[in-house]
Amino acid sequence: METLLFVLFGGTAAVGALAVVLSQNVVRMAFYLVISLGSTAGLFFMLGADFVGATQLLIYVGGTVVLLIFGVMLTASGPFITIKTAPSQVIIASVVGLAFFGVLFLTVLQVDWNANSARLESEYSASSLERIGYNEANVGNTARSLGAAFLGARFDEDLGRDRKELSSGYLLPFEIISVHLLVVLVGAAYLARAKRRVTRIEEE
Amino acid sequence: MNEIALEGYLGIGALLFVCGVLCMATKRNGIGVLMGVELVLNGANVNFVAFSKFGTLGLDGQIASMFVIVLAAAEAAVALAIALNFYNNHLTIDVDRANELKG
Amino acid sequence: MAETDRPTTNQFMSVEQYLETAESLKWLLTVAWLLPLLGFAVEIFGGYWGDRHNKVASYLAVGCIGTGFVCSLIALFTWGGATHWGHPEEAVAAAEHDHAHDEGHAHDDAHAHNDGHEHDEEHAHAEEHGPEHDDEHAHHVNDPYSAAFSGSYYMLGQFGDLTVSLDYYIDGLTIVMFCMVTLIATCIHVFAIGYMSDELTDDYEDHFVHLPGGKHFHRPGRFYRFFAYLSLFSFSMLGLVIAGNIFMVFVFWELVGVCSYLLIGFYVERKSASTAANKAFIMNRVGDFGFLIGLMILFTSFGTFRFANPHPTERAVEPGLFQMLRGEHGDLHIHGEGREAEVFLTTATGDHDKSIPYWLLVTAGLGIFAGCIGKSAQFPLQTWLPDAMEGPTPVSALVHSATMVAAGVYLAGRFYPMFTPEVLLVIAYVGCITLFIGATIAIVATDIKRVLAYSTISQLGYMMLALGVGGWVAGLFHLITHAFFKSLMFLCSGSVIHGCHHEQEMTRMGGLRKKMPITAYTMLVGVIAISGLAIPYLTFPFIGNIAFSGFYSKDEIVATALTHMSLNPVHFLLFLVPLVTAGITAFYMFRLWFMTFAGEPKDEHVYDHAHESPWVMTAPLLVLSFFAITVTWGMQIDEEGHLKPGYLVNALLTAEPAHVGEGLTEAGILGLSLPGHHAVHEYHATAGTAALIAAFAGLLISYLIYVNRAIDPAGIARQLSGTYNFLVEKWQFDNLYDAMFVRPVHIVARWPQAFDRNYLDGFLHALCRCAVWVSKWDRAFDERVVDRLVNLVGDVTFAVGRSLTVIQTGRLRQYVMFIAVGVVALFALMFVFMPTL
Amino acid sequence: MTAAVMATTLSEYLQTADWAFLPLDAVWADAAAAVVHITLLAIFFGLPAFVFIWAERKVSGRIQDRLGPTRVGGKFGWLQSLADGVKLIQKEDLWPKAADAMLFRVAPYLVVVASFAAFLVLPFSSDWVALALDAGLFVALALLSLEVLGIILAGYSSGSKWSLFGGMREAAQMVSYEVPLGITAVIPVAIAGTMNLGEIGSMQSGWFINWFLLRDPFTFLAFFVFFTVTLASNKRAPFDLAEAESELVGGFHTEYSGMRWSFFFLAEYASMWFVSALAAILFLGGWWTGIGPLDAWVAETLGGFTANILGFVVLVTKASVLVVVQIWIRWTLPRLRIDQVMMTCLKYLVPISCFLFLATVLWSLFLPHVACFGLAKGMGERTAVMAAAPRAGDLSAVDAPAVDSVASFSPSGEGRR
Repeated sequence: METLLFVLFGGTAAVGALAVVLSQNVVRMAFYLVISLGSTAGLFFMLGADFVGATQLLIYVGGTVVLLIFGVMLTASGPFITIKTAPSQVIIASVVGLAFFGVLFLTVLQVDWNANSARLESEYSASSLERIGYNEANVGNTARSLGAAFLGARFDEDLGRDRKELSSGYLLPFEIISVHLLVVLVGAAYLARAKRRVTRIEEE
Repeated sequence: MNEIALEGYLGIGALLFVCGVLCMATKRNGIGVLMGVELVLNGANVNFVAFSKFGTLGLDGQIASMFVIVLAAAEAAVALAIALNFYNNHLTIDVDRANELKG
Repeated sequence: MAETDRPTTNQFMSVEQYLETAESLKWLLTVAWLLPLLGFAVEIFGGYWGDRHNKVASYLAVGCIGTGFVCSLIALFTWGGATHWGHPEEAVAAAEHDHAHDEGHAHDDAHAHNDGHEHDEEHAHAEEHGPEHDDEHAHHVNDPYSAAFSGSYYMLGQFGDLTVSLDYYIDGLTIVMFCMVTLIATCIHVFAIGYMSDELTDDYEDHFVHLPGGKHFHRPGRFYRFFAYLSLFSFSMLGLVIAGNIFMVFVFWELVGVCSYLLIGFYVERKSASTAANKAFIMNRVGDFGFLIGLMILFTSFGTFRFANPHPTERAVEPGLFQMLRGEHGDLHIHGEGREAEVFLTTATGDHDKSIPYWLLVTAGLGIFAGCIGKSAQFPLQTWLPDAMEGPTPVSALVHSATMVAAGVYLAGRFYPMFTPEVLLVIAYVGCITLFIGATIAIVATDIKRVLAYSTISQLGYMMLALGVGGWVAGLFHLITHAFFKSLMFLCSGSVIHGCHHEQEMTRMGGLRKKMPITAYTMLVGVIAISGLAIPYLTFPFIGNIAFSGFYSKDEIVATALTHMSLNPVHFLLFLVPLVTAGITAFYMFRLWFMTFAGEPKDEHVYDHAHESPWVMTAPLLVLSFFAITVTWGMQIDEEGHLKPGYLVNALLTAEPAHVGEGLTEAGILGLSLPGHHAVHEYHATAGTAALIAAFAGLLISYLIYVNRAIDPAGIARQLSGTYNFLVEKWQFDNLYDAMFVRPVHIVARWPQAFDRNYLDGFLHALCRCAVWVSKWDRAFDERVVDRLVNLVGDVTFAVGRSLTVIQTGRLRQYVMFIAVGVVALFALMFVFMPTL
Repeated sequence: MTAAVMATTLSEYLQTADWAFLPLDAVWADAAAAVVHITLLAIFFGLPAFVFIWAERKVSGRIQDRLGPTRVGGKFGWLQSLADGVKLIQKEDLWPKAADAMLFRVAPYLVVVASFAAFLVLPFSSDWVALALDAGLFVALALLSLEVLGIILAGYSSGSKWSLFGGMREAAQMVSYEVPLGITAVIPVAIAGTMNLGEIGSMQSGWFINWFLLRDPFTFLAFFVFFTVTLASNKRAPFDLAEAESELVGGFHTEYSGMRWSFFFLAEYASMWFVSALAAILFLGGWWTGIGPLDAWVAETLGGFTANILGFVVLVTKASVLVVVQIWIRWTLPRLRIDQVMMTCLKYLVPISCFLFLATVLWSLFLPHVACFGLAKGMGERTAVMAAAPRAGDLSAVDAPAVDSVASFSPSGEGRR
């Protein structure tokens, strides 16, 4: 069952991504991107990260891609303008891309991940598998733990042990990001504002 | 039934990543380049979340991916604003035309 | 006695009360000390770009120092309330009255305590106050926390054993000095508002600076600057007084020197003023050299700079200099004889594990005293003081009464426990010589301020003499009284100079008392006070004798000197010279007054333009004259000729070092005997009478010469022309120093100059030519080889960069591709070269 | 493993029960459970559309003083939608030459899928929910926001400027209105301390005074803001600029016809019902009748299943009333201009919702025991009812310690176990 789902989501994501690369039409690219990202969200759900998946859907698919399509609409001179890439570049890119993917995939296959994680756990003596909150994360209800972590309390690490003090979470990055978003908001509004021509009053 | 191990997710992540890079490298449309960036970030995200489950990252992986998503949205907004500005100045969105800085 | 109803609930000070008093005293005096600094900062930084017609700076300065005086006064009363005004016997009486049953106990306990633990460190902190040595002061010394409060403000740093910190040491002397300094400084500040008012201009014409073309020098007024300096001066002096360690004393000592330099050279454009400032500064450095030597010796041997234990209520943590050197009775622990003699020191452990050779102690004392010589213008460094008259008159008043010269005497008094009898003898002789030199020169001086300056030298000699012959209280007592009447007289002379439009020659004055009556009669008060005239043996209730302050202090000094002579007949000069000089003092002081204020005007021009000074100048005169009369309030000489100490003396007595009161017999290598209180009392009547007679004689002669004109002064000068010229030339000191130091240095300097000119310069010129020649070659090398190489490198770089621009297409996608290729290449390399991964 | 994606309870039952051909293998059990759930959801998804398309015509008819459909299916024409559907299926599937054929065909499916997927997390009663996610509300909003993609693609791919304008308007409007929608939806979340829709609903049991609507004046206002915003996000009048007939012919669906066109309407009415149900759950007490003893009595005497049915009926009623109100508004208010739409959102709704959010939080901080209109909280003795009401353990089968810890953080943490 899980394999089935993985093949479904993973395959869709991969095919979507490839389609994004191969497609020449920007709007179709956006559509394939939606497919790919949505499938990735499905992968996230499978990985027990339901909140991340939902965020992916809401922000990425619902927000960012809409924004991109919006941008396409605002910048395209005609409805189906495609800017073609030179064939030589396509060939070079495909060769390099294949090599790149091969390298990455080789790496993925070559590394003994279990041994690595075992080594890490023995080094840091914090077995992630024994963490209470962590195992619960598989169930898929990570919203509370994530929210608490953003607010500076790590239930997944702190509970179930005899620790008296909470380990620090991500409150500061969270706040920084919020300020960052505000800055982005203002900056984007400034950059994209309509340029008004100054009319000279004295000439009238 | 075979459990899908870490390698599968990492493979998907790698594929997304490479596709993103290729997208960035081949698309002449500025917005296509942006989409490539999104794909790259997404590939990284898949790795984060996969490690959060199979590796030692725990919740940290999910938190990192959350930050990535949020910052990607911010980046997209700014990049789009830049693209609009570029379009206002050049009446095209072809990134090859943005070569004023060539040596 | 003015005060009759003293609170009867006073007891011996408890530890809590002591701490409370210490805290309040500390803060009061600290405020009084730091306020002038604040004033200085504001004036110096806020003044110059302000309005030069504005008097704000002066008001600020007066406000600061006036508030300081109020604080000091409160401190005085706080201290007086806690220590019963140095009348411990009355406090004891009060305590006995209240605790009639405990009386025996308290007394016995106190005794037993002292006797039983004589060497216990518990009592180390009380040592300099001394145990009972005199019946009259038997009681207050029983109290371990009687009158001295010491502690530390802030530690500046610690370098190995050396601790440099800001300490304070507050006893009766400190507080009395504070009150005196702040009061006099306040008066002088107020006076200066009037005196310096012609500086309130943008265009001040200095009539004493002659430019070529017969013009005078013009400059903006410096009202602000003057008051800023005055504030700094006050701050430095107060810091010196409150200082709790000898290092801090040294720092403020130098600061006082700097301030005096700035103020004496206030009219910096006048050559005489700048020279005088330099002279004062440099001569002080000579003394300070000795001071530094003494400081080093003390630190090397004692390991501390502090006067006393900074935590007096705790068990002797780290004893100060005095506590280490002197035992509980103020005795030295001397072992050995002659050159091998050593003085053992009491350390924190209570053991005598440190020691200092006796001769080294003498050297240290002499070194410290060398500093005092410089600062207090003692023989042989006295010549700077008359020249210091170049400063504005308020400065002279301040320098001569409360601050600069007082610092030397104060230090000698403060450091008294460290002085061995040998040093004291040196002090006495130096003082003796100084007082005679000063007085004799004053006879022939005609500049009104110089007369006063020489009189200051002379009076300082008196103080040093008093300290030297064992009259600790007498010396410091005279310091206080002298400060009042000398500042009064200086301000009066300032008033005269101001009224006569900067005429300072007495020969051109005369009859001014009609024109400026307040100045004249306040001056008369000062003259009488310094001369020591009085009508003793005529006692009135509340007032005491009809006598001004100077009488009592001079009486004390002469009496002590007489006692000293009786104990050490060899040193008879130490009595005779001051006695004779007392007469001379009266003579030249009255000469001054008669020449200035009495008789007929000698210069019509000056007389016509003379006018009384404004109130802002005369009011301080009145205040000071009041204090010149009454500062000794409460003293009187009873029918037997015994002197009953007043409040001031009692206050000073509480701070008196332990070993002074009972005197010494056959002490030191020279076998010198110093008079104790008891001994001095025996000679009061005799000495007083002798001094009085001498003073009246001086007055009479002066009257005969300058009023009655029975004797022609010019005739005397002609007859004794050699002596007269000798005196006019100030005993040839300046010429002597010129011949001894300045000229030889000039001569010696000429040789190196010639060497310099003839040999060194030639060599250097040759060297330069050589260098120029070499550098020409170097330049050629540089241009042909180095530059070309550098250019080559640059060109190559440029060419490579130019060729590389092909790669930089500005195309985003290409860059991405480069990155991707680069990553792949890196991975490939990794796979190839790191196969074990 | 698949718990996050699949409903577990039914599948477990199928694996453990012992009758007929049961127990099943895990795979088949999962598949069977999925099929059952999907079928149920599809019914819940399609039925409202059918009913409300009919209702729309009837209501509009009444408002315009007409009768509306009267013939098909008897007296009220209640089978009109079915007839329409049959007609539309029969129509030829065609697309314009200028259109991007692939996107043109895919867009309606995207809309329907997004709308349908949102039903996954909607609890129909206290125990009836396909996915009891902790982030339920969040997922629901996320899935709803996908709908707009399909519409934009549809507008763009039609190759018609009317469609393009419609799509662009939709994009601008949706992106803007998601902000106040999110903020007003967060208000009940902040009160409840959870995003789990089941838990949010459970907290409003007992008397109607426990509904979040009546909690304090600000939630009262927040409900209306939420309702307004959902109107806009469903592009319902007066915010239906994307399909403004008077300007854009048919907006984004100008070029569509037949089954594909009907998919848009299916999705629209389904999401209308969905957001109404969401509003009911967030503010109007969800599946509780508002009469505490009645719920308790039903649960005690008739059992949990009956109680669930009652809850389902109550929720459907509440949501339907809201949908009717939406229809009512559509035929009452005139359409706004696009700039007015944007201004309404950015200048009014966003600040208002921010203010309401702040005020609600502050109310929770400073007046935690004062309900709206001066009524004391706990009047409905919610805790007693909740103790009595059987609540399936799996509803919040989450990490117990974490929940307890978080409970102390939430403003009204007493509502949970």
